[in-house]
Amino acid sequence: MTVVAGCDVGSLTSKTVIMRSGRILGNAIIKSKPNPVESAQTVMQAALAACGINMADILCCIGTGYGRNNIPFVSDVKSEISCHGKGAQWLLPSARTVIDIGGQDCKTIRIDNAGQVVRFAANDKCASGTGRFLEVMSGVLDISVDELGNLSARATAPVTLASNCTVWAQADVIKFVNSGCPLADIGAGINTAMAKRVAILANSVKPESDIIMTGGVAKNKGVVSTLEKLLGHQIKKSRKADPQIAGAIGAALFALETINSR
Amino acid sequence: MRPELMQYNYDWMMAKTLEAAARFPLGTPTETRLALKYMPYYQSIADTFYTAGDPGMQLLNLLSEYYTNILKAHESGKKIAATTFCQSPAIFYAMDVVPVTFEVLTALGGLVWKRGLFDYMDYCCEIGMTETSCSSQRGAMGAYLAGLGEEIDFVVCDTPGVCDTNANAFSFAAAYLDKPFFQLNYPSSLGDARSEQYHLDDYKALVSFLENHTGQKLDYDRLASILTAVEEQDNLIAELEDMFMLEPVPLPPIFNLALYTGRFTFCGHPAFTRLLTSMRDWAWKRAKQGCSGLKSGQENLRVYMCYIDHYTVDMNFWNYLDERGIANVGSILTRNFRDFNTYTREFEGAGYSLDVSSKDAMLNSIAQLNSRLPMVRSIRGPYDQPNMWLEETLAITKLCRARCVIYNGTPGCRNTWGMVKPFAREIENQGYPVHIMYGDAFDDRVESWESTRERLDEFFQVRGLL
Amino acid sequence: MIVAGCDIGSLTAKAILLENDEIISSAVIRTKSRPAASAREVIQTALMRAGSKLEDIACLVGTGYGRNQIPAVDRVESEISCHAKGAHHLMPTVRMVIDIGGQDAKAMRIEEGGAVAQYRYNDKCASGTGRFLEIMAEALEIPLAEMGAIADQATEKLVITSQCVIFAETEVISLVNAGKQTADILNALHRAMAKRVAALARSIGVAQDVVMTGGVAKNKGIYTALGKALNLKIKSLNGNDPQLIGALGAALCAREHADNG
Amino acid sequence: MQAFLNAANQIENHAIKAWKQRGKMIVGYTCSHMPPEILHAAGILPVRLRGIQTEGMEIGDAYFGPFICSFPKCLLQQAGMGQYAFLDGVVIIPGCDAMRRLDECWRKAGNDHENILPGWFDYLDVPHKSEGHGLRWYQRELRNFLTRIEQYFGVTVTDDALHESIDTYNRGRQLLQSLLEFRKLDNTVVSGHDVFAASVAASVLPREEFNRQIEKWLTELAIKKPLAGNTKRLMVVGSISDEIDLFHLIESESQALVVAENLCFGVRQAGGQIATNGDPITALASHYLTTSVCPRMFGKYKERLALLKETIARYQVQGVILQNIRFCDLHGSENGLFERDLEAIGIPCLRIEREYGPLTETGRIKLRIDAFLENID
Repeated sequence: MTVVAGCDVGSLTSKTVIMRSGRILGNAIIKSKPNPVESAQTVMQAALAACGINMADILCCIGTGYGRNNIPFVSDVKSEISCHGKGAQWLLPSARTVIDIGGQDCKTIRIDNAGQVVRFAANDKCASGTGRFLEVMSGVLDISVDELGNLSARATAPVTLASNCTVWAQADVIKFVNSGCPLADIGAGINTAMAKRVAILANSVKPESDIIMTGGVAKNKGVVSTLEKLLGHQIKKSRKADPQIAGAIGAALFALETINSR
Repeated sequence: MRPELMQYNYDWMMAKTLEAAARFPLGTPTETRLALKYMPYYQSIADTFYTAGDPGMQLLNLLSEYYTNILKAHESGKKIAATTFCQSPAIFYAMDVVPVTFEVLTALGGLVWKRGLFDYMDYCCEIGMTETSCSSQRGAMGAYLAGLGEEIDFVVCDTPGVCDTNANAFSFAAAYLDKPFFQLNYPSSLGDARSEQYHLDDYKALVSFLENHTGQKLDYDRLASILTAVEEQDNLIAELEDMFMLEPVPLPPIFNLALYTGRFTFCGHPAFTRLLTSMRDWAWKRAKQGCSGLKSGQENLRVYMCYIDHYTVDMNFWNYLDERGIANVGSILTRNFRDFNTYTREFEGAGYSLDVSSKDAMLNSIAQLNSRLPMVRSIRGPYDQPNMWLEETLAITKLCRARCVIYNGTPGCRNTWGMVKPFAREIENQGYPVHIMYGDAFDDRVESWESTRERLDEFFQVRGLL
Repeated sequence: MIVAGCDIGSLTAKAILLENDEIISSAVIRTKSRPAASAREVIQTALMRAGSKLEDIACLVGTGYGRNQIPAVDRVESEISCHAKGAHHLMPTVRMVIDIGGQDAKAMRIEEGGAVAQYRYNDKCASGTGRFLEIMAEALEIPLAEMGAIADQATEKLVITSQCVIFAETEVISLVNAGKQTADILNALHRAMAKRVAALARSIGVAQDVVMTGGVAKNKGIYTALGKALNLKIKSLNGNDPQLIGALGAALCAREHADNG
Repeated sequence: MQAFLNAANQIENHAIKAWKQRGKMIVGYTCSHMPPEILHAAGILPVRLRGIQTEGMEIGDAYFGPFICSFPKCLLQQAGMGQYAFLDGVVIIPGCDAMRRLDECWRKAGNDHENILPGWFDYLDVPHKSEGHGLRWYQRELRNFLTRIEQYFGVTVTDDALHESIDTYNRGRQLLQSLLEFRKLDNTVVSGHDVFAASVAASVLPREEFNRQIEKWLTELAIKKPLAGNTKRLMVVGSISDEIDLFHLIESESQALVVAENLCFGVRQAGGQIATNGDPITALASHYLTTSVCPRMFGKYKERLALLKETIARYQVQGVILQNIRFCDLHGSENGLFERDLEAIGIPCLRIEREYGPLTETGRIKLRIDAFLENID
């Protein structure tokens, strides 16, 4: 039995997936610690515990994410973009476009039927359009990011935000809150602003169906539904696993390939 | 861009909207009032036009005629030129070419359509333009790049002075659509013999470009008659601009829009003469009664907009000025540097004159006219040089007795954003409070109108202006 | 006669009660998502400490982001005017006030009489705000209040350049990943922020005496870094809480207003 | 090579110090449309202005607005920090709006900060057109420019002197060209980082020294073993860059090799020979105005695309990195067109928008480059 692992040390969360013969054996997600080495070890231990095995059982582990070069126990590293492409294709074999909204940036990736990246775009702009944008905003409204996602549905007149800069958008949100504007309209405004920025990025790679969204924001109904409108494509979900771990899954799949090629 | 938007023809929709708007008040007052109920969002905008009386109506007619011309251009065998606001359309009318002035159309889109032309703006970024590119072009231009307007036959723009980002939008459009491109280029200097010669040489190049792509020679009799019309329009504009010096200013804020839109869409065309005449008569009536052009009739403050004066969707900036009783004595866009204008006399070599006595005289006239259009005239060179931005701003501020100066632009205006901080400092040193607006005149997603308004109120209050 | 000033900022809400020029009580609380609630609570706290009731307040002036939502507010004033007024009241020799608030940084030049001669806000995306420090504190997992103290122990000189708060955060994270010391990172953050704010002040011409207002002024790290950047001594508001200056200014407006009936 | 690294890594390099010690004049300039030969012929050291090693932007941001590219801001920042105290003069060229406003911003900063303004502050008005009257204008500009130099620095510049300078610069262009030949090899002996360092050095070193150094280096390269590693051949184009660290970042972990670039600094100075007979100004004018590959020459996209395709073929480029500094719309938007037209003929492209200056975004940029490389086959 070949047991492989993928370890994705992101700026906000770290994930590990352990796979055996193409199936997920177990996984773990933790909030990243200031020190990536620590994050990697903790999340790996958690995943090992979850499947009741130990490090020795892992034949190969591939690392990815911002901290990928600080992970002690990996045999190789891959970029998040390749890993997300690979992982998304495993989650949804019909996927040809992946929209991944991470904590610090946002990527749209077009892949072929093998999960190989054909083309990608990532936002280098100001951080609006990233997961952090939603976190900061929901912080102002003091609700959870998930609640934020549900607001759009209840909105009657969504507000327009200065969506090009997180700090200014935040100032706007506070202003709207202070002017007694309904929470739902503000929330919808935030989700729409977010979706519009993601749409520009997505359209720049000429998205093809099926589209799958990975990363935490995929859980935000408001953003997803607006994004579907803007792209004119339905955004498919995968029930196979939490889309947040797509990067780690991809890394694990690369680990498997490494072994097979040995 | 939202897929469903790809189903609608942009210029057709604009033409029909404006046509309807122009017909609207032809009904009885009651009918109009009742009908307005059914378009709540547009009430304030429509109102701004209708309350401007006949000039407002003339403006609506002019705009709808403009779009109709674009729609009819090809079927009537005319070519369409995509062009910029600092390119006098007179030459196009002389060559029987229909100009599509992206910037003016973007500004209009913001007034006529709820949420403006943001989808087209974003479309430009989706096909490769930078997000930081000039929003004033990206708006309407996006529609044409997406194939939602009449096909563009060639592209004519100005460089530099008009911001690089503006010129760059046109060269992008030309390359993207694979259409012929011409840039009317200017040196950093103005008023000296060498620069004037360059204007003429380059303008001759423009004429032969147009002759090549329209397949017809420039008809100088026709040019003469158009320049004669421009002569008349210049006189009317001069009259109106002198009225900016009256206290109170008899012109309502929307007249600035009329001056700017008219000049850049219909210079030398009868429609603009009609509009100007109507504006002049309307304003004189007000002037004679010594009352202000503002709704309230009460003028509390006079401001000079040292750059542009329109602000994104809904006309909310003009309405804001109106509510606060603030007279806007014009902007860089509304200034016409004809030699006989009062403020033009303030500086050597700043103005142009018209001479239709010979072909060369005509060519030179229109070349010099074009080189005195907004931005390409006064921000072509270092702002503190003779004839440039600082001199122009101070001269007009003094003449019109404005009490403060406001900068309003777009992040795309590299040219002014590169110097506005030291520029503002020097104006402050001359004793005029300056407020720099950080928003985007075409896109309130850069700074929301709410924040913009708050900053303006704060400025007027803290600096003791209101 | 008691008058009150209430300053509802983006991060904190403050209230001050004045009885003929004497500050009889004050309060600072963390803002709630509803400014009206914040206002009610902070004013109540201040009243309680003074042992008086809402009815005793002859005039209440509000300022800050939430100024229009303060219940029973008699009038509102811009933050600029209030900070200037408050600072000038405590120190008539003040000619420049630098206020670093939650959302923005402002520099004001003050005339002898206390009127605002000129003022300027930080540029878009410039990372010189209280919120900036908050996000950095979160990223480094240290309490906001200890930032200054920790930064003092810096040994290595690091550079942080990003103007975007969120990208600066990425920079900080990568510095952490590179094994840099928290103290050194904080020190770099403070210097970066101080430099930007100093540039803001210079843009309208620095004039002494200079004071700092707003919550961030309590951060010793910024306070000293800014002094260095401007290369002058930033005067301390002789013992008064810089965070309360906005509210104080509002209260002073309230008194004037009450006096003029 | 060491001399090049030294010159590329600091503003006031060893040669500049030495030059100053000999009490000779130095003039800085801001754009590749400026013929350094003219200054050279006047016995002045022409130095291309750079913004490397900035540690903040407070001076740059005090004069430039927030929506301005960080390159001119860094130049002003360094000037304000006294890094350009060695300049006796500076020439501002309206390359783009951001760069032309360095004129006002630097002069105004000169009122606020002591002795940061060189004694001679000049403006060379380069037109956006290279045809007929455009070229005539530029020729006149150069003649007037020469006169102003002669007046201010009290020198006379003969045509012979100009011809000599052109000859010296031709030599350098030739040598750079032979350096590029090494890049064409299947398993090349020279890294993009080193070539770029050399071409940056070419714009700040006295030409004679540059020629000596590169001759020496070329002989070393002739016997050098090929670089290790199975690497992908990349080209870098777009906004101005003189940051050799950027090349280091791209080539680190020896997965990629930059075999070509088209950047304002860089090998644009290679090749092209200028006539050393006839009227020197006319010859210089046609070379420096017409051989431009910068989008500031509006309406010449097709020429630039053709050049790009040619280079890609000649150097067997496998992927193109299209980078632009944020707010540099001229390059940024043209990159969008390049991407469309290159991907259409099967050449992978990577667009990056970045800040100029200290490479703080290393993480973000590296992520994109890694992914790009992983997917070039």
